[in-house]
Amino acid sequence: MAVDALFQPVVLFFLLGALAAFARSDLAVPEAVAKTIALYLMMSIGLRGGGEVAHTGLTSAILIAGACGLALSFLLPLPAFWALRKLGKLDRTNAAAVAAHYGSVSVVTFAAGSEVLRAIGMAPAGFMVAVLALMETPAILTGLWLAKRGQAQGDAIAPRGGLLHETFFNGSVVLLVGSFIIGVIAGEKGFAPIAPVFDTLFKGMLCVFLLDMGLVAARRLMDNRALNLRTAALALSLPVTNGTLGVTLGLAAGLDAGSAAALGILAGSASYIAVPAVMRLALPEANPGLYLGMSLAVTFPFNLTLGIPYYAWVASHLHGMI
Amino acid sequence: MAVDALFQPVVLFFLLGALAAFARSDLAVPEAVAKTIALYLMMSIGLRGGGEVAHTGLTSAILIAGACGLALSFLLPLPAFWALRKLGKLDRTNAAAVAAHYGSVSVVTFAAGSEVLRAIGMAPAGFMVAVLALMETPAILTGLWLAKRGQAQGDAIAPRGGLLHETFFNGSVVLLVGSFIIGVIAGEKGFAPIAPVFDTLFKGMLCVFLLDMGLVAARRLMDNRALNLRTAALALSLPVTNGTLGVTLGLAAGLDAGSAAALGILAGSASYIAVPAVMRLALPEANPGLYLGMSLAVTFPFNLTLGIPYYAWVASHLHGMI
Amino acid sequence: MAVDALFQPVVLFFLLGALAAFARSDLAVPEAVAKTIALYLMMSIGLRGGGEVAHTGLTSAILIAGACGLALSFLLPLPAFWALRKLGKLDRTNAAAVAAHYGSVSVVTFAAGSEVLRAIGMAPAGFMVAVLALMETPAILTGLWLAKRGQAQGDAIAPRGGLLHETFFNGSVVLLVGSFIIGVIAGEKGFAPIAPVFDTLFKGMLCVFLLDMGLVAARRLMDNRALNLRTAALALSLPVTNGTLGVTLGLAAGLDAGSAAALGILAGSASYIAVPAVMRLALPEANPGLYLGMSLAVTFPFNLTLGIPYYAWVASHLHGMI
Amino acid sequence: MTETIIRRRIEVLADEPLIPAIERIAASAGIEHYTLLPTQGGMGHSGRWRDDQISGATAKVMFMAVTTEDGAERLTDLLSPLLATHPLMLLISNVEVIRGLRFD
Amino acid sequence: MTETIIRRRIEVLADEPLIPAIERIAASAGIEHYTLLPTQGGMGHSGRWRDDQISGATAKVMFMAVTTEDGAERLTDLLSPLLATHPLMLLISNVEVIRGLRFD
Amino acid sequence: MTETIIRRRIEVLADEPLIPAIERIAASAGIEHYTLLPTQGGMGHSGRWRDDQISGATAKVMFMAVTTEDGAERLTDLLSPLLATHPLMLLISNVEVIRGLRFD
Ligand SMILES: Nc1ncnc2c1ncn2[C@@H]1O[C@H](COP(=O)(O)O)[C@@H](O)[C@H]1O
Ligand SMILES: Nc1ncnc2c1ncn2[C@@H]1O[C@H](COP(=O)(O)O)[C@@H](O)[C@H]1O
Ligand SMILES: Nc1ncnc2c1ncn2[C@@H]1O[C@H](COP(=O)(O)O)[C@@H](O)[C@H]1O
Ligand code: NA
Ligand code: NA
Ligand code: NA
Repeated sequence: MAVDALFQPVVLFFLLGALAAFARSDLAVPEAVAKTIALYLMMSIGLRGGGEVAHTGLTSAILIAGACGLALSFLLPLPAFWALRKLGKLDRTNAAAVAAHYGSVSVVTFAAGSEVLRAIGMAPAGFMVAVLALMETPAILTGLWLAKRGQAQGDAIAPRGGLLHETFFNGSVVLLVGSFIIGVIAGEKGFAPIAPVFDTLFKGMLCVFLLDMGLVAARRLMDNRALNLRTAALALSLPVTNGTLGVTLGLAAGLDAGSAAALGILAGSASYIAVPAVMRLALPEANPGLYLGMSLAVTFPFNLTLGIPYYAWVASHLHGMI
Repeated sequence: MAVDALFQPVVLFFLLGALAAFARSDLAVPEAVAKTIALYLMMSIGLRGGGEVAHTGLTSAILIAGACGLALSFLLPLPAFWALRKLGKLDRTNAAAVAAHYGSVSVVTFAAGSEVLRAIGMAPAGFMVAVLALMETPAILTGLWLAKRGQAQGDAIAPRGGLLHETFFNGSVVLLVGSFIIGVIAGEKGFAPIAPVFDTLFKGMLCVFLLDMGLVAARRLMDNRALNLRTAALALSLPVTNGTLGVTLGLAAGLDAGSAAALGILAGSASYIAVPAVMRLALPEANPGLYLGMSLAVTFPFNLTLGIPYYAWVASHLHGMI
Repeated sequence: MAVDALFQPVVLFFLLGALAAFARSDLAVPEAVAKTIALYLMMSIGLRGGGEVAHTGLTSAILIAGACGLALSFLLPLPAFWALRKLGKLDRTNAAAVAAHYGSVSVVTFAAGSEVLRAIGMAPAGFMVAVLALMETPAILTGLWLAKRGQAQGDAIAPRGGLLHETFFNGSVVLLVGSFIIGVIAGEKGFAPIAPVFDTLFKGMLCVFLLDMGLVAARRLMDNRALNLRTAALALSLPVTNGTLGVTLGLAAGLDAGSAAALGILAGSASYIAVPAVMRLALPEANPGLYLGMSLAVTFPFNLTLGIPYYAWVASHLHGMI
Repeated sequence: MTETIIRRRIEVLADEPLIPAIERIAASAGIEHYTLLPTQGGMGHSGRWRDDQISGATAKVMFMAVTTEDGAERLTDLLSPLLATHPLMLLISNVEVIRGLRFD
Repeated sequence: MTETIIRRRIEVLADEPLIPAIERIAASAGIEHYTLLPTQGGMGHSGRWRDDQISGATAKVMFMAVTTEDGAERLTDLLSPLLATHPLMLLISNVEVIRGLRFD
Repeated sequence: MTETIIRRRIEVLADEPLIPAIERIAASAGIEHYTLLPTQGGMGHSGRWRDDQISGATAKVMFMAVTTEDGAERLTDLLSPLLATHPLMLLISNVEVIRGLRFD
């Protein structure tokens, strides 16, 4: 199963990109296109999730999953912060910034994970997209609270509308939530004519995107001056512990094995789009080389290759036991 | 019907983009991609229209519709110019520039309108694409004539090939006309292998484009210093009067209700791609904030949400009466 | 047959682009998108070729075709170099740089050629993609050897990893070979979910790309100061002789008519992506206006319109005779 | 011969998300007009960066304004405390503009 | 030590559709060589603009040429009447180039 | 009033594939920090070029570094022999930076 997951074209294109970057090839996906594919993936995930929720209606399972997701996103930064301070030897600001990334989620990890789960017959429920959207922002709030405790406020360069505004109206949050709502409104009938773009093309587009992710992650790893053994080890152990916690909580709350695995993937994944954008504004002293190095260059590749199969394995084995 | 039209995903994505911009979200579609989708839409519209004309051949209805379109594009700038001078209090140059925009057409409004008409069983004839192409340029000629009457000629910065050259070889005109001709030459058999791109993906691509249009239109509205109450009111009343005139003329000339509605959409729409590009060269003293503010930030959203259903409603009610 | 090939939408869009550029229209495809489509075409060609090889397995025909391709790529620069020196009156460096382009191959010419061959019932074998990949680099080695014979080495600006590294890890080489391998690994089952992107959309994407190629080639021709009658004539005669040689060799080696025609297309085509990128580094004194002018602005349009049908004609007539 | 006068060109390289704040600070220094220029990559104390739009967070933009000696000084005074803590680069140079056009 | 000489750097910010005309005017001032640089947005008397390619009409490009004192004066003289009526910004500054390379 | 000091701004316009080599040469001149700026097209002795990414070979990038007088001289000395044979343009000018920040 894990091996099958590794030989999916999406994963292979990620590895191709990473190998090309390590070999110092000049291969590059133009950034404007890579960004557009990221937007496309969010639109597609949102629309399809919304469509499924329109189909099933608001069930208690949705509310439970949503509550689990919110709790995870709010609370996961706390133990992460502790570990980053004590084991990672990071200062308060950097530890808080990194902790926020690990409490939040990665949309592309979720997308790739859902495809894998579907392929092995553990398709997660459609409403997990809503959980994904719910989990993007709470961790940012916890992270900012951790960073600012007992610190003088008032930065000349702080965003005018306040950080909360930046957090909730971050482009990727708006697009994911908006597409989800459009998916709910449009329903199956409204989605049908746009399905050729937002459904049929999804996996192929993911291949192009992951080729670029491989290039970007590997180049970032090579350029990086911020990672050391301690932080790299944390970038591997945080997803494992968070993911295991997510799966366990999901199963304990009564979710099906596929949805619990998806919750584990969300908990184990680390943001590299929404959270860095806010952190650059909110905590400019924090080192982007560190938080993007950890989330994008270490945790993302780990989750894509080993993490996802592991969370699925945990979910399928714990299911029935809990 | 009008309500149904408003809940199409294409319209909802436009609204999402506009809301994101008003909320000062950092959501943005990279411009290189937005421009490519605009090119794609023109290729697709041209090819499909050409294919339909290849199918039906050159009928008298085509000639009549073409004559109506030409007449509208040449003449609509005249009353518009008068209104912009008298009611809008604009100087000659700005009034002429804006009038040219309203005599010309918006390709995306036509595209969205055609989808709506098709959805409500009033599909316009395929040759309306040829009418669209015919209507792009004559208004520019009228506008330039209005601006230059009695003025000294010879601008050091004027394009070498002359303004007529810029008008007829504007990129969007060339691409639309060229794709139409390719569609005619290729016929159904030639179109089949490229239909997955130029037909199947059309509505989904329109969603991405309209998301960007929402962002661009709303940001332009917020940045705008050129619009005032008078000009904004004209940006709402010009499409209504021009559109009603277009529908009426179409029905009077014997077009079917769908094609007459499409002629109304064309007459009521205002250019924001081809005409501004020419005006920037031909009338550099005219204020782009004004003409793009009116056509892109006011008239386009109006047409997309209320105008199109209104023109369809007029066409279906007047049909049979005339 | 040749006429049919000329009226394919892909060719028509190329002509449209060229006409627009010659008419000094401002039509332009954003470069970021054009580059991405080039990457897409390589991914798609690689994946599909790899998939077919996974299906048929490693046959003796593959080994023979590969050997022919390698031989052609290594050796074709030699007579080309002689002709460019004697007939083209080029200095050693420029002659060597141009010769390398003509020994190597054009991925898009191959793609367009394969579509034409398929359309006329002469579909080449899937493994010809592997031959394409094999033929990209050897000509560069021959070209560099021709240029550097008896010259002082050691350029301050030379790439650190050495020129061989740049040659083999050139982005387009890596992507084509990598996608081919992914295609082999994924097989039919793995390819199915991404086929909507990498198979169904192929011809339509090729249309958009060729529109841009028409613009780029024609603008390059107009801006060019490096081409003269001699070099332009060579840019027409080199593909014809190389292509005829390729077809003949392919048939003599026992390939089917379609694959021999494809070998002719490869031999007759000239690189304008991989080789220029290496030459810019390896032979900075060579004139890019010359080698890109010849390969992109003369040979590519020739092959697309007349060359491909000619190679197909030769293959179908010689087949059985040899 | 067209007469020219000397003005100051201020350039500020900053992370894209900080640009609205820079615009605001410039306005508070009386500098209303500016031009934004794209960048592609670079290397500084904090390492190598590339215009990597996936996480747009590390893309940088060059803010450029032509202003008077006084305007430049006001903006420099407002920005210089930030230069120590924030990832900004500030450059000032002389530039000639045509006398009679407004650059203040 | 490589010897350098002083030349003039002229920069003209203009709407993209006007660039061919600027190139033509520069050529008529004897300036054949130039570089075009992209821009991303800005703010001027006519308000805020962004590189909005949908209607490419308002995108701007920076035309930059290094030339002699005389060349710069000729181009300034040709452009300055246009600056009042057209949306252009013209900047001139000194720049050193390596003696012996052609910059005239 | 914030105190400024004068440094040298070196700009090198080079073909994109040559940029890693330029970075290396700059480092060997002791210049570690730089910024890369995109370009869009231009005209020189070798004719007109456009940012044509299909064959990325002819796209150009502007390498820009702010450094000391000495650093600038070292880099100029290293690059000037290449200027004759390679398609490079090198410009040097003065720029003021804030005293106390590192630009060496
Ligand atoms: N001396 C310099 N010359 C040119 N660009 C610089 C210089 N120092 C810093 N930069 C730019 O400013 C960015 C941030 O610098 P730093 O804060 O030192 O990492 C770098 O990545 C470069 O793009
Ligand atoms: N003082 C200035 N500094 C920098 N850029 C300017 C300045 N004034 C004008 N610009 C640029 O030139 C454009 C046109 O200026 P304007 O004609 O004043 O609207 C503006 O949008 C800016 O991008
Ligand atoms: N005098 C100049 N002013 C501005 N840019 C120049 C100048 N000379 C050369 N360039 C740029 O440098 C490139 C290469 O120059 P060349 O080697 O002369 O072809 C040109 O295409 C221009 O983009
Ligand atoms: Na997480
Ligand atoms: Na109209
Ligand atoms: Na060849």
